[in-house]
Amino acid sequence: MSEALKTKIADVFNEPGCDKNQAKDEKAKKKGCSKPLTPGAAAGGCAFDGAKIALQPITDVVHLIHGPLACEGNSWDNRNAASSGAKTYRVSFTTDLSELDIVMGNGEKRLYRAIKDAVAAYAPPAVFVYQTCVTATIGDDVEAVCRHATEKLGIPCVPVNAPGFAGSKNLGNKLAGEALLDHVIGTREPEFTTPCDINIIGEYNLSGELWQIKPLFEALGIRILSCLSGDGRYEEIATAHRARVNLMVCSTALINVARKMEERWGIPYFECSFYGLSDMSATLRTTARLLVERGAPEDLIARTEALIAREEAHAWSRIAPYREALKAKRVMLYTGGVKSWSIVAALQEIGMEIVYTSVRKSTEEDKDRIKAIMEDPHMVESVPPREMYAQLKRGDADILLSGGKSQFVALKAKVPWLDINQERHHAFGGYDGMVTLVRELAKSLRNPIWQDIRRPAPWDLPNAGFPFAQIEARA
Amino acid sequence: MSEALKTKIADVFNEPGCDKNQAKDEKAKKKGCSKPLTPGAAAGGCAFDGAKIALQPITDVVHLIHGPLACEGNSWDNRNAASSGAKTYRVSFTTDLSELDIVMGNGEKRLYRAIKDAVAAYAPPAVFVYQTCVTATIGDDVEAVCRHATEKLGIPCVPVNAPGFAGSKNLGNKLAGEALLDHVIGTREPEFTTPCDINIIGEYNLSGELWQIKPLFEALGIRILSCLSGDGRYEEIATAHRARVNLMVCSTALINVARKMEERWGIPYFECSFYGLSDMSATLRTTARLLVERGAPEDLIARTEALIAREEAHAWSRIAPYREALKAKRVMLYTGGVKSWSIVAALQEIGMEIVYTSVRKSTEEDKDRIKAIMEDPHMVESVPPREMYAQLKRGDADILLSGGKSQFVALKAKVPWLDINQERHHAFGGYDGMVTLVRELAKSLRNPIWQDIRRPAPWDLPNAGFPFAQIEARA
Amino acid sequence: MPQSAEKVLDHAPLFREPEYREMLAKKKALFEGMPADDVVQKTSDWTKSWEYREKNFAREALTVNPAKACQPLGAVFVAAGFEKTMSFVHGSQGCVAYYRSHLSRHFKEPCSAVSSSMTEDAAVFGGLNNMIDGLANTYALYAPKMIAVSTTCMAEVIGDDLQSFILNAKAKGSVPQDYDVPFAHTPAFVGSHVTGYDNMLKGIVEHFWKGQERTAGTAINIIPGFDGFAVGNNRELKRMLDLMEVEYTILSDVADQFDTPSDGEYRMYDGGTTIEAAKAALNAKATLSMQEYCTTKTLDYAAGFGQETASFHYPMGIGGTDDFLMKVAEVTGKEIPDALTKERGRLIDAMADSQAWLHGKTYAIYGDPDFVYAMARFILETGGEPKHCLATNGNKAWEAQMQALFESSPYGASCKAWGGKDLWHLRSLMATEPVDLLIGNSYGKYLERDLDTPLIRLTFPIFDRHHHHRFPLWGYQGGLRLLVTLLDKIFDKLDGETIEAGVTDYSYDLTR
Amino acid sequence: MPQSAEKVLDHAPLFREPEYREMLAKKKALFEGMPADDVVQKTSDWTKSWEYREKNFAREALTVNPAKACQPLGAVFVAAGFEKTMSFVHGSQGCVAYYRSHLSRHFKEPCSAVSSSMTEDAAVFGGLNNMIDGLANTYALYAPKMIAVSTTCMAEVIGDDLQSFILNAKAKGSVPQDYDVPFAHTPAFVGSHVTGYDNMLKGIVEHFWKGQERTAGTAINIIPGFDGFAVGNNRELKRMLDLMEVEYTILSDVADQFDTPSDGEYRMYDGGTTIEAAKAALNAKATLSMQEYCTTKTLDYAAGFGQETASFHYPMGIGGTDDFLMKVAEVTGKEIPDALTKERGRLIDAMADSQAWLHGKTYAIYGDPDFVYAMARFILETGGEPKHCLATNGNKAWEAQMQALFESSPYGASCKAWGGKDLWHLRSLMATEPVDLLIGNSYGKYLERDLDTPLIRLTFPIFDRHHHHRFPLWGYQGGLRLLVTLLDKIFDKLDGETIEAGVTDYSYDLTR
Repeated sequence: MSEALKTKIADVFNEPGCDKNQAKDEKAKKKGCSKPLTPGAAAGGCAFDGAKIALQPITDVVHLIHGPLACEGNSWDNRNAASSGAKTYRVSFTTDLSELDIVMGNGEKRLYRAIKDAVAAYAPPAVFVYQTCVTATIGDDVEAVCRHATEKLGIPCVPVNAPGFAGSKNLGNKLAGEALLDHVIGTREPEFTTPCDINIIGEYNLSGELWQIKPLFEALGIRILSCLSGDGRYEEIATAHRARVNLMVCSTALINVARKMEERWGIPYFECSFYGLSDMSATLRTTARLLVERGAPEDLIARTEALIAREEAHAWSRIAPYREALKAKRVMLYTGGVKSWSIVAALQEIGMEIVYTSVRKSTEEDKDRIKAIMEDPHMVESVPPREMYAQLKRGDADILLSGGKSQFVALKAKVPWLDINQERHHAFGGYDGMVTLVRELAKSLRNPIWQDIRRPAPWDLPNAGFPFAQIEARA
Repeated sequence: MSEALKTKIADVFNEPGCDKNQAKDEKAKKKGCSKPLTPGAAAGGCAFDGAKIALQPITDVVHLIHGPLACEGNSWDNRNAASSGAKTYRVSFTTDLSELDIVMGNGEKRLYRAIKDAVAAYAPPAVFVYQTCVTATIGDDVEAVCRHATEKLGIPCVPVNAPGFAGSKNLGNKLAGEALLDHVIGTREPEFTTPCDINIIGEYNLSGELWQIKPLFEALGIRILSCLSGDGRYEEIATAHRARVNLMVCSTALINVARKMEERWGIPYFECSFYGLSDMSATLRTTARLLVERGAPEDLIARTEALIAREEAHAWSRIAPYREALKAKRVMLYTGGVKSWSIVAALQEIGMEIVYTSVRKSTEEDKDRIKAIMEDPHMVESVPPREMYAQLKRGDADILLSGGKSQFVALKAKVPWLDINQERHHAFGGYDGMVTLVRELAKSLRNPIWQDIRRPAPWDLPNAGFPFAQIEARA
Repeated sequence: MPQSAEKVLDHAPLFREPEYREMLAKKKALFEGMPADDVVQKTSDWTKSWEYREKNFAREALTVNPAKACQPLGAVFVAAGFEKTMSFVHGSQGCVAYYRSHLSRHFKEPCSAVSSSMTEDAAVFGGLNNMIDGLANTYALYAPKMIAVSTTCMAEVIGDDLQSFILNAKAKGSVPQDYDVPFAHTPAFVGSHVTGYDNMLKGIVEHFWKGQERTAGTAINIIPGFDGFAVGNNRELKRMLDLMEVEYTILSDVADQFDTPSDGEYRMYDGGTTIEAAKAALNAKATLSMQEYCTTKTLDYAAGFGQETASFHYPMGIGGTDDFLMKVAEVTGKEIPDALTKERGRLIDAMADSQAWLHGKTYAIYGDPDFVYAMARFILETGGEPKHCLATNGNKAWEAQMQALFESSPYGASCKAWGGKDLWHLRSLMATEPVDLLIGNSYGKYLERDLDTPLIRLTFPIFDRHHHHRFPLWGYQGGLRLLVTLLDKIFDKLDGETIEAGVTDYSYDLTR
Repeated sequence: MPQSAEKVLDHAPLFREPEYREMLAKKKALFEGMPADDVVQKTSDWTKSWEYREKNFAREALTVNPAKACQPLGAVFVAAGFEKTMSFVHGSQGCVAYYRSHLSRHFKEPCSAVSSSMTEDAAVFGGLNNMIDGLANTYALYAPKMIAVSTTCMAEVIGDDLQSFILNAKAKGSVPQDYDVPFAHTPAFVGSHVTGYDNMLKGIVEHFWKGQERTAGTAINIIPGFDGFAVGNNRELKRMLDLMEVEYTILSDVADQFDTPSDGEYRMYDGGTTIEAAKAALNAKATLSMQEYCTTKTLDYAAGFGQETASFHYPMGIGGTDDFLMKVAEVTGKEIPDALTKERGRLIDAMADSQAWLHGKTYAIYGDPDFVYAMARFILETGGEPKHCLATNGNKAWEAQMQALFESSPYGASCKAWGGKDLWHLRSLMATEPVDLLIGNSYGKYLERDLDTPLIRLTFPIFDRHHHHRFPLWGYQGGLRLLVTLLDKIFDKLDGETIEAGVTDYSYDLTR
């Protein structure tokens, strides 16, 4: 691992914006943010995966993975981040390093040629180059190659130095943010600015969720100057330093970006969520307040309140028909953890009970939020499938909300399940999204397959309804 | 059977235009045209079927079947006759007579109400009402009901009196022609006439074959005033009596129409075919000659020759690549018989050998034509499937051309097959159609499935390539 | 050799070439009788209105686009399921041509059946001579082991008596005295092909059972009913029964008759229930029918001999298959083996995996009464709503059964069964109360076109797709196929809606 | 309760509502960096030109849209086919997450595999401690009967020696001394998932066979190879072998592992080749591989013990199945039963029925080398032309085999095999030399969109359709399914092209 990367990781671990980090002593800080991995236990994605998750939604650049085919061959285009324009981000680019390249030390040369090929064929506004385990281990200097290529080809080449073994997915998110801070943000001026320009950080437009909330801001005259990185464009993100306020969504992923933007360009940020009516409304309120504080017209606040009143009423009227079905239903929430508090609040709003919520990747602040909103806050860390199966099997919950990996545990345990992670096919953002979430919850809970799945085959029933024994006895 | 119908049938059987008929003595004439049916042997369709085949291609009228559901329920929309406009002909209308209707003698009343319903819902230019076995047997007078309905509803209602038991499909064709003669043709004047107006009789536009030849006539300034009945419209056919020449296609079906039109309106007719290059050219030539004889501009003949020269050359150039593959290939031709001579000529043109051709429904004139064009004319009447199977099995032919019913005999006998009857999915009319036919023949002959179909399972080969016997002997 | 010298087009694309388009447009424009496009459009729109629907449902003398066939078709079908049996339909010859082509187009197999070719004379004097000659010719020409006689409506109207005719024919030596000639009256103006199936089957068992003494045994009889998927379904049925180690006779098994191999042997007949088995079937412990409406009379007849009887509605899906297997287990005392329990679990697992995609989808379903019942039941199991359920040959009793089914599920609340209605009624239903998907047969494609509702072909007749009937719909394995068929159509539709580059393809996802 | 209070749209239609369309269009129009629509169109057109094709094929350092995965994926797959076996991938933890989600999304089943979670430190000092701790944890947490160890590329680059590491770990008590821990080095920068399958399988049999004495018996071993349709295929394979009354062991049978029922029991492991069977497999008369490229080393190893060996290219269709069954018969001396002969005849019959619709159709096919070979062979059997055959993990030897296949048929004349090329190459091929149909996996949907060529999903991975893998493609029964899949797509396309009322529906026929 290069010295530069080590420094960068140390820097990220030292992130003062991260409350989790603040609580640690020096030694612990040095050890890093992510929990130590347990060899031999099933684990999640790597830093490379995290970096790609954070950056791949930038739609118009070439995302070039420098490494053996594996990293990209197994995983390309595996998330439904929507684009309103360019589709370049859905194309998979890799240097597909062979043994020969590795033995001969040809990696850097090959990378440069690959960048050249990609630029020639696609003429993208930029190329993002991702480091991987192998190329990091053999010492390929992607930063140097990118510098060289930028110079030679006249197109910005952005090194994303987050090889898998560097750490967790979460670390990868942050290292991706560093790449934007070091190479993209602030490299370009917007054509004009307004006193109502904002950035949204940590929103990936999965299933189009950004688009669900964008009209709300537009209705208030608030311009989303850039979004990191949902439906993003390179040149847009390059101007992000001129926003008046940063909205920090899903805090742990890119907190370093928000904090450093405050440090460098004085942009205040606040953590927020688009999930659930109250949180959505709070987000709009805070945005308006901060913008007004920074010089936006005073009436923005009143207009915001009017919008909130209207949207909340409209949403509640649509939620009403489902309330009875969802009331007091027990939800087990097992997500990456990043949205836990927000989803918890949303579910409680419609009268559901939270059995527990996972806080695997939550910050202390997240946990405090959960404590504040739940009467009897059950928070769990990682739950092995077998244990989760046992909980569901004995009827601890009426429904599981989780990512795709736990789906099958729920199904085998015969409990309804709703996808709340990146593979979901519904957009749950904003007021409309909450209505969708409620509808999907009601659908999942009521699906008749759960009856079938719960009752054993009729011939396995205690009173199977036909007298095997007698028949056999007679025979 | 009503007296009117008996008279009509006798009249049709007495058809002087039918050469087959002319050769018979009085007694035989009375017995009728179609061969006597053999009870207990598989046979073809009935008179009702024949009537529907002839008239259903009239696209804009309601075709209403008066009878129990059976006649229509089993058969609606079973031919691919194409329409460039109205789709009413593809909708199935029936009085769906129940036992109660029959016992109570409610048939006529029900029919009238059905006509009324159909007129109200569809506002068609006319309603064609088909008699069936049951309603004929119980004595429903469709002619009277149609008269009444025409009067009351102000829309022409045309009785088609061809109940199934009246006789063969061929008889049904002719009775359908009679319905047109009695109720449709001559009831309306065209907006204008030209010296180059023609009718085409006996062409049903299956798979759009009429459309293949229509441009040829149009290129010569010849107007198809009406076609009986492909892509037909009621009002169009009503004006047919103003054409200068009638082209009689597939002669036996509607010969009575052509002859009676000559008798009533002095329109000359000639028998022709659109299949094969020579026959198509001959058709164009004769049409031009007859039109000129009746007052069309003289240059029509020269223009026709020029068109023929151009089209034949173009067709031959496209046929050339397939000639080698088709040369001396032996064809067994088993069609309804109506197109036999024409197809025979076409196949011989491209160098194929005719094993035999069926003349089940051919006229004596047809047979003479075949004799004239085939060196060694093999003509067969009906061939039972078992016999055909035996012929094919012993390799008498390289390919069978027939209707769908013989398809499976060929397939089980492992011989290529090409659909030449009403269910075909390719249009074989005119010059373009001949190219298509050649291509389809070549495709069928060369399809590799015939190799698979001909060779037994490898383990059933005489020398199966592995020593079962030895292995067993050793064991 | 080149594939083609120049581009040769099939007729579908051919007439879309510019020169043809112009010609066709001209005909439309010039021809006086044809209304202008906007009038056509207006009329078409009107036929999709509530106003039209009411008018349409007021029809009583006119049937438009019926979804049923006639009794003799069912008789020919059921007879084809007996060993080397030729169907002989007494009446005019045209009808038989329809039955043959109908079955042949669906199964892509030759289909044999003959008629007595009655003509005018027979209509007046009765068809006895046709019967005498016909049986003799059939016997001589096709060498069947049995001839099953049914009737077309003409023979019924003139009142021919099959029993005495056949006796007469035997007396005249048409066929040997002890030769099997079962018969059934199958007038087309009563019921439909399912009634004909019942009548002919009853005729056959009556022929073998009448006057015999029953010695109750342990085997069971199973009657599949009229079924376009018989090839796949009957084989799946046999597989399940074999797994259960049940002794059984399938009464009328057409699976092999309608799926003969290309192996150099011409089979006019293949497979089917043997005559010995049909005779021995009298001694069965019970007779189970897979389709209630195909077997009312036959089951009554069997019950008259003391057999237990039970009937199902074309058992599909989880509940349908459960009920059937439970009944087989109950009647035979056999256990349901683990292999089937595991298949059941796998089907449930697959349905649960995919439930989010099926939940809340709405359907129109038409076909024979038992099929529609089964299909609706399966849809309810997936969380879908079978809104419009239609059977042209369904009656009031069927409507009541359907209503009970709807009431058994919260998803049935907005569903309704329509007995005796035709596909033109269905068009109005779908136009005024649209659904997501249509389930029926090939005739449904016009509804698909007119109402932009994807068609799923799952019942007889299927003329425009090949070989579907070779896979089962019954049993848990069949359920998996049903499930995948529905899902494929849903995904195809979704992909189709999201494929437009730069317009809708933000949802053109790799994972669904 | 109502289904919904008002219309709630899924996200696919949602963003096509007017307010959203405007918003999305505005972003496109206003955003400076985005070129105008006509420029985008022009660029898109250019990428479909011959000029671009040449440029594209000149690429050498850049891979775009690869159609292959890496060795450890194959290793995880093959290990899943052994009884209660946990895959342990030595290296960084992220890779394993990919394998799990890849397999899980395709099979719609949970998939277990763990890693040794190597980090920076391990990269410097070697991963021995990770192996020691990892094996201990795996053994304790998941109670497997066997742990199959493979490697990610990082472990390979730093040169960790699995054999000594495992010995070390056993010495440290991570797992019992006699516990089965087979292993294989599976560097991702060599070969692809099919290579990994081979390496891991060889590792497993070597673990059991090495140093053992072989006593030649009569049973045979069959290796299925990496196969997304394994659930259906392996079961069909077993059905055929059972019909032949052959004694056999399937080496790595994932059918049950990737198709567990929902029956109330949580199965981390289900089915698979037992350890006893794996050991006894040494004594087999022969080992047959269904996929040559998945088993090169394993077959060599088996041959070294004196076993007969033979390999096939994913046998499908008539010829492919014939060859396989003949070889089984030859090796075992068993007769091929009539049941299979009849199935063969039925497949041929069905193909002949439908030949006119398939004849002359052109295809692009991509996937693993053996699959592409088999698919092309089947297409040739139908009279179609497999014009572009592409395998990102195909090599020169494969290209030569494909060429020989093409030369065996007049329909192969214009066909070409492309080894080592990616899906972006295929895009150029299809843009410049269009075909009627594309056969591949879910990733092909972008080619379907860009080139308007219908996609048929017949190989791993399939993420956007459900449960297809539960039906077989192998054997004559699988051939029937293949046939129907092709035909359905052809008919769907034709119906789609002729459905427009009044414009193209003159060819919207009831019978096809």
